[in-house]
Amino acid sequence: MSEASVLRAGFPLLAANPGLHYLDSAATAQIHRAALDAVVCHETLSRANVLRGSHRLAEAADQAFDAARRRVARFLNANSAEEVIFTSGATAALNLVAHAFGATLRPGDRVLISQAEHHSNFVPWQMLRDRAGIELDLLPVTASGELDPAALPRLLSARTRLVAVTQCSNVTGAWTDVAAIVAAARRVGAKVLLDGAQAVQHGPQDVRALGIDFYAFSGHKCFGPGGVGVLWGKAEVLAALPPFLGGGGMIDEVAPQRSTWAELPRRFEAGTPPIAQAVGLASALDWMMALDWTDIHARETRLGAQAIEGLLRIPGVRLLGPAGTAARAPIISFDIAGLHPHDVCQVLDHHQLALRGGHHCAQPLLAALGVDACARASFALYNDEADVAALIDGVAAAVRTLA
Amino acid sequence: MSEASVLRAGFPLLAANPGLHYLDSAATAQIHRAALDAVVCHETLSRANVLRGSHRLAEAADQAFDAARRRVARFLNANSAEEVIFTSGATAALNLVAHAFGATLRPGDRVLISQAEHHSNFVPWQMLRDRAGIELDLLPVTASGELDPAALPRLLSARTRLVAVTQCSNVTGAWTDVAAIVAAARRVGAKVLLDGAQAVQHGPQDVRALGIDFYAFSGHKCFGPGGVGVLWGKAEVLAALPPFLGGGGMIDEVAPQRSTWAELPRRFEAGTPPIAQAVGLASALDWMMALDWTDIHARETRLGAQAIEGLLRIPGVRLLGPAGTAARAPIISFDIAGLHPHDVCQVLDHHQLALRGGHHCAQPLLAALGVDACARASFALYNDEADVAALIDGVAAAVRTLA
Amino acid sequence: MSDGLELYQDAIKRLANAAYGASQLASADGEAKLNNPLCGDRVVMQVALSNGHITAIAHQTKGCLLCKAAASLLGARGAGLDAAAIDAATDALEALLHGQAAAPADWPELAMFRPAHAYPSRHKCALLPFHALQAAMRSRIGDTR
Amino acid sequence: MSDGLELYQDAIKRLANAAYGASQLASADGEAKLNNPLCGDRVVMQVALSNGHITAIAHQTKGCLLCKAAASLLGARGAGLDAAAIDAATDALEALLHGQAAAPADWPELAMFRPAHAYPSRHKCALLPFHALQAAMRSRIGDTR
Ligand SMILES: Cc1ncc(COP(=O)(O)O)c(C=O)c1O
Ligand SMILES: Cc1ncc(COP(=O)(O)O)c(C=O)c1O
Repeated sequence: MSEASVLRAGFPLLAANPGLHYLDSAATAQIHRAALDAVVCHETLSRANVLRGSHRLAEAADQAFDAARRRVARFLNANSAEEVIFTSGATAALNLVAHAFGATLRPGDRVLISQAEHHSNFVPWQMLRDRAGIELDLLPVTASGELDPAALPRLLSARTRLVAVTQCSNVTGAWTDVAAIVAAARRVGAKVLLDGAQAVQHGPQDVRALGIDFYAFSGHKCFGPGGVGVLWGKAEVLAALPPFLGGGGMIDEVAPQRSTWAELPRRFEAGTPPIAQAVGLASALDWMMALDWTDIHARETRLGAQAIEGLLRIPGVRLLGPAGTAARAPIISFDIAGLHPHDVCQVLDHHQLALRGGHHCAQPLLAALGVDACARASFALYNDEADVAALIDGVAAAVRTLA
Repeated sequence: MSEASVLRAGFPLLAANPGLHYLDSAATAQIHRAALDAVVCHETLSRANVLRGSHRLAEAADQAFDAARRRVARFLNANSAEEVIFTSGATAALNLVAHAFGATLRPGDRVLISQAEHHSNFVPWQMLRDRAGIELDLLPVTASGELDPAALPRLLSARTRLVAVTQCSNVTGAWTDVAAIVAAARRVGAKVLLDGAQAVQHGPQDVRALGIDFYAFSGHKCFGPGGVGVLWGKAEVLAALPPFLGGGGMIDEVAPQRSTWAELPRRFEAGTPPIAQAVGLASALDWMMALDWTDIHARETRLGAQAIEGLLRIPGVRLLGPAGTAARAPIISFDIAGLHPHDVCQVLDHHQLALRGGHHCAQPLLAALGVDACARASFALYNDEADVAALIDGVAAAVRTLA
Repeated sequence: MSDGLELYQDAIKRLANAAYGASQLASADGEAKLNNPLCGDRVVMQVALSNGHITAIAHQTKGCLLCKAAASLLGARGAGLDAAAIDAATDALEALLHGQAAAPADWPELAMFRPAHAYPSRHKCALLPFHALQAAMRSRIGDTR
Repeated sequence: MSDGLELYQDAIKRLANAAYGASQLASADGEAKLNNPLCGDRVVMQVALSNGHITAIAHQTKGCLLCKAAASLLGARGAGLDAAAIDAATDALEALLHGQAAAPADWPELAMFRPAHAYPSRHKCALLPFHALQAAMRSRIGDTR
């Protein structure tokens, strides 16, 4: 049995669908059994609201939730657990920064995002621009969809307060040269936010080594439950921000005239948090941390290379994103001359291939790449050579069916 | 077997803990098996991202999510499913209104909340006041903690744009006289938001009969999963509001200069929603809709009355909230002269009684009632006479232990 | 009907590729542009009207086969119809997509969209040109959305 | 130790009820107010200092038995101590709450808080007066939080 099929056995949906070629992990990765079991165990053994109820279920829930925070901190190599804010997802985490950090900006301050951003790291900044009178700068992409570092000097200035970019494109798989971004941002005193939504399913992260200030991701993209995500922030950066959402749990004291706010991390967690989901996410991350990522990366890269090679042999196929696999995660988006990705994906579904076609919530990037929509095959640790072979046969069949 | 024990058997945590007297449902109700099973089934059979992927899992996820919306609409007797916005919880729903409706207010406009609000329906309005320069008015409570309708004429004016109050207090259980509030608000042309967080576990709601504009609640308080909640809004009211959070799924079109927004309900659902949780919530609500609520209400009221009677027989016990049970949900908060609720709840835990002690995220209300903290016993459909008897014995024992 | 996939019959591909009406009117009495925000597909429909009946129809369609086939069908059959007839055709297409077995006698071509009823995510693709034409019939030039 | 519940031994109740130091200083050299936002409990600690050593200590405490007992203990034992001694006592209490078996020889009274180690939600209750005293030792009058 191949290593991928050993891993695959840990995913209930994949185990129940042996014929399925699931190549849509960039949209949602499948949930690992450890995460699903943790959710069920929590709900059946320790379900209670958190924040210091003194009955034993509440104690259990509190401890599980606090431990989940520590486990996430370990996955990110964060300095401390209080730097980990649980949110409902990456989008909520990014909006949190756009509001809380955004509230510290003055008209004329600038935020730099890139043309490659997912709408979730694009629209919140447009909304901030319109709300707060700041300027929004757009780092262009190269012809292969990579952030163009050559444009950095021109776009960064002393007024730039934040650079908010993706760590990995959800369309092209292109990895961002984070070190270059961080160095350039530091030269003008700007903070750096990294949208890690696509990175986390490819292994544990090290926010300290990355040298950034904020990091956002979602549980459902790293083998955990939906409904939960994380904002990590440097303690001293977070501590200087006002809260975003108001409600239970985030206060120090509420009085009719004026309220005061709790310390980190609770200041940014208004209301009952997604408790069981946080516990499930932590279990997924623990499971990930025990894997051999050198091996997995080698396999993911090999599958990506095989897919690219096979697809390019089919007449009419054009690949979006970097040539080769060195600078990309195994996310392969492609266009077929004269065919619409919805039709292509529909035929592929008929061949038990799950791909997504559309604009992938990245219309500015697609515009830059000159397409309205594309088909995307995204590989994760449970995929193997059989998936690649099926993809290539499927795309060839789609061309025949649709021509 | 009593009806309560039949119901109780459907709750995995309670079934696994036969000796437990769970009287903390106002903080978090236990999850019904139907809801938990629905989550697990969804994650193992239909997990995918929503919004029109064309592979079969994506179709299944889409259909399950759309159906969940229709099922929530039915529970609320809403006019249409597009009036149902999925959020991460009641707090998120309330903040959504404070931002989206708040963005339509001008300096000098007024919002009326009450002194009885949970912090989640208090702090967001304070933050809006400070952000937008509006005035925040506070409807006082009577000595028994009920909203004081006599103060309405004085506090409402043509500048009042919104009245945002709880349907049921999480401390006293007092039911709000919604009809009186709605009539008074309509006279000055104000919209009405009802915080239904505490109401939903006591039966299906009818937002049309209530005559309101917005309704917010959380899944974890009505036997569903955590990490999901609902904002219902009248279609024509929601349609007039700008979006709150930005991201994937809520757009019509994104361009670098200017983006446009999707129609209802997606305009208010940025990012990947809590899909499995929404499906689980819908299953909890469907299960609730099949119950005989006349029966359940009679029993809940009887248990409340017995608890009040028994507690008042213990020297030093003072009840907060309405006398009797006519105007209250079975939420019984009490103070014991000279004892701190944390100590009381700790001793009760020793007797397998799960109660919560503290300010219950309602500091303004507790201040009005003249206490810093109190103990709270909250009953739900799975509680019975044995829970009441244990509570009374437990409180008597706590008085002996702590005196 | 290669591949056992009923959806992509030759008829629908031929209709899409024929692209009847794929052009632009020099002067239109009604016009509407509709987006499918979920995929970025877009249809612009234009009509010239006389007494409420279409005298000329043109569309610019960016979309999948289903969307193009639907637009092409309207381009071929739209002339002479009024708003009520377009509404009736739209209702008939919706009914087919929701599972109704047979197309109405006056719109036999709609039957080719019926296999899409198994794929709810694709319903919008076929309906987009119909909804755009409905909107165009009701628009005055200048207030398209 | 009625009821099998080790936490509420007579000793801790007596200490809480004695409320040593529950008063207010006419003039303090250090002062701090700490909240437990999770329950609304609150401790104000005041100290008079000479050469960094406490010459007088007073507190106003709103809290549970554990909190009151801890405040009372500091009221009884605080005089004569310096910041380092308070820090050491706080560390010792934290160690007990995290499971250490025995109290240090110079703070035998801390042992009565040890049963709370089974209840993490209550640790803050016992620690609040200690943390408030630490803050008071480091404060200048006027910059309390
Ligand atoms: C009356 C009331 N409103 C709002 C809330 C907030 O709900 P959640 O914490 O689930 O967002 C609660 C629950 O704590 C409540 O009791
Ligand atoms: C790069 C990127 N950023 C942000 C997001 C938003 O994540 P979510 O929808 O889970 O909030 C996604 C996923 O769709 C993504 O791929």
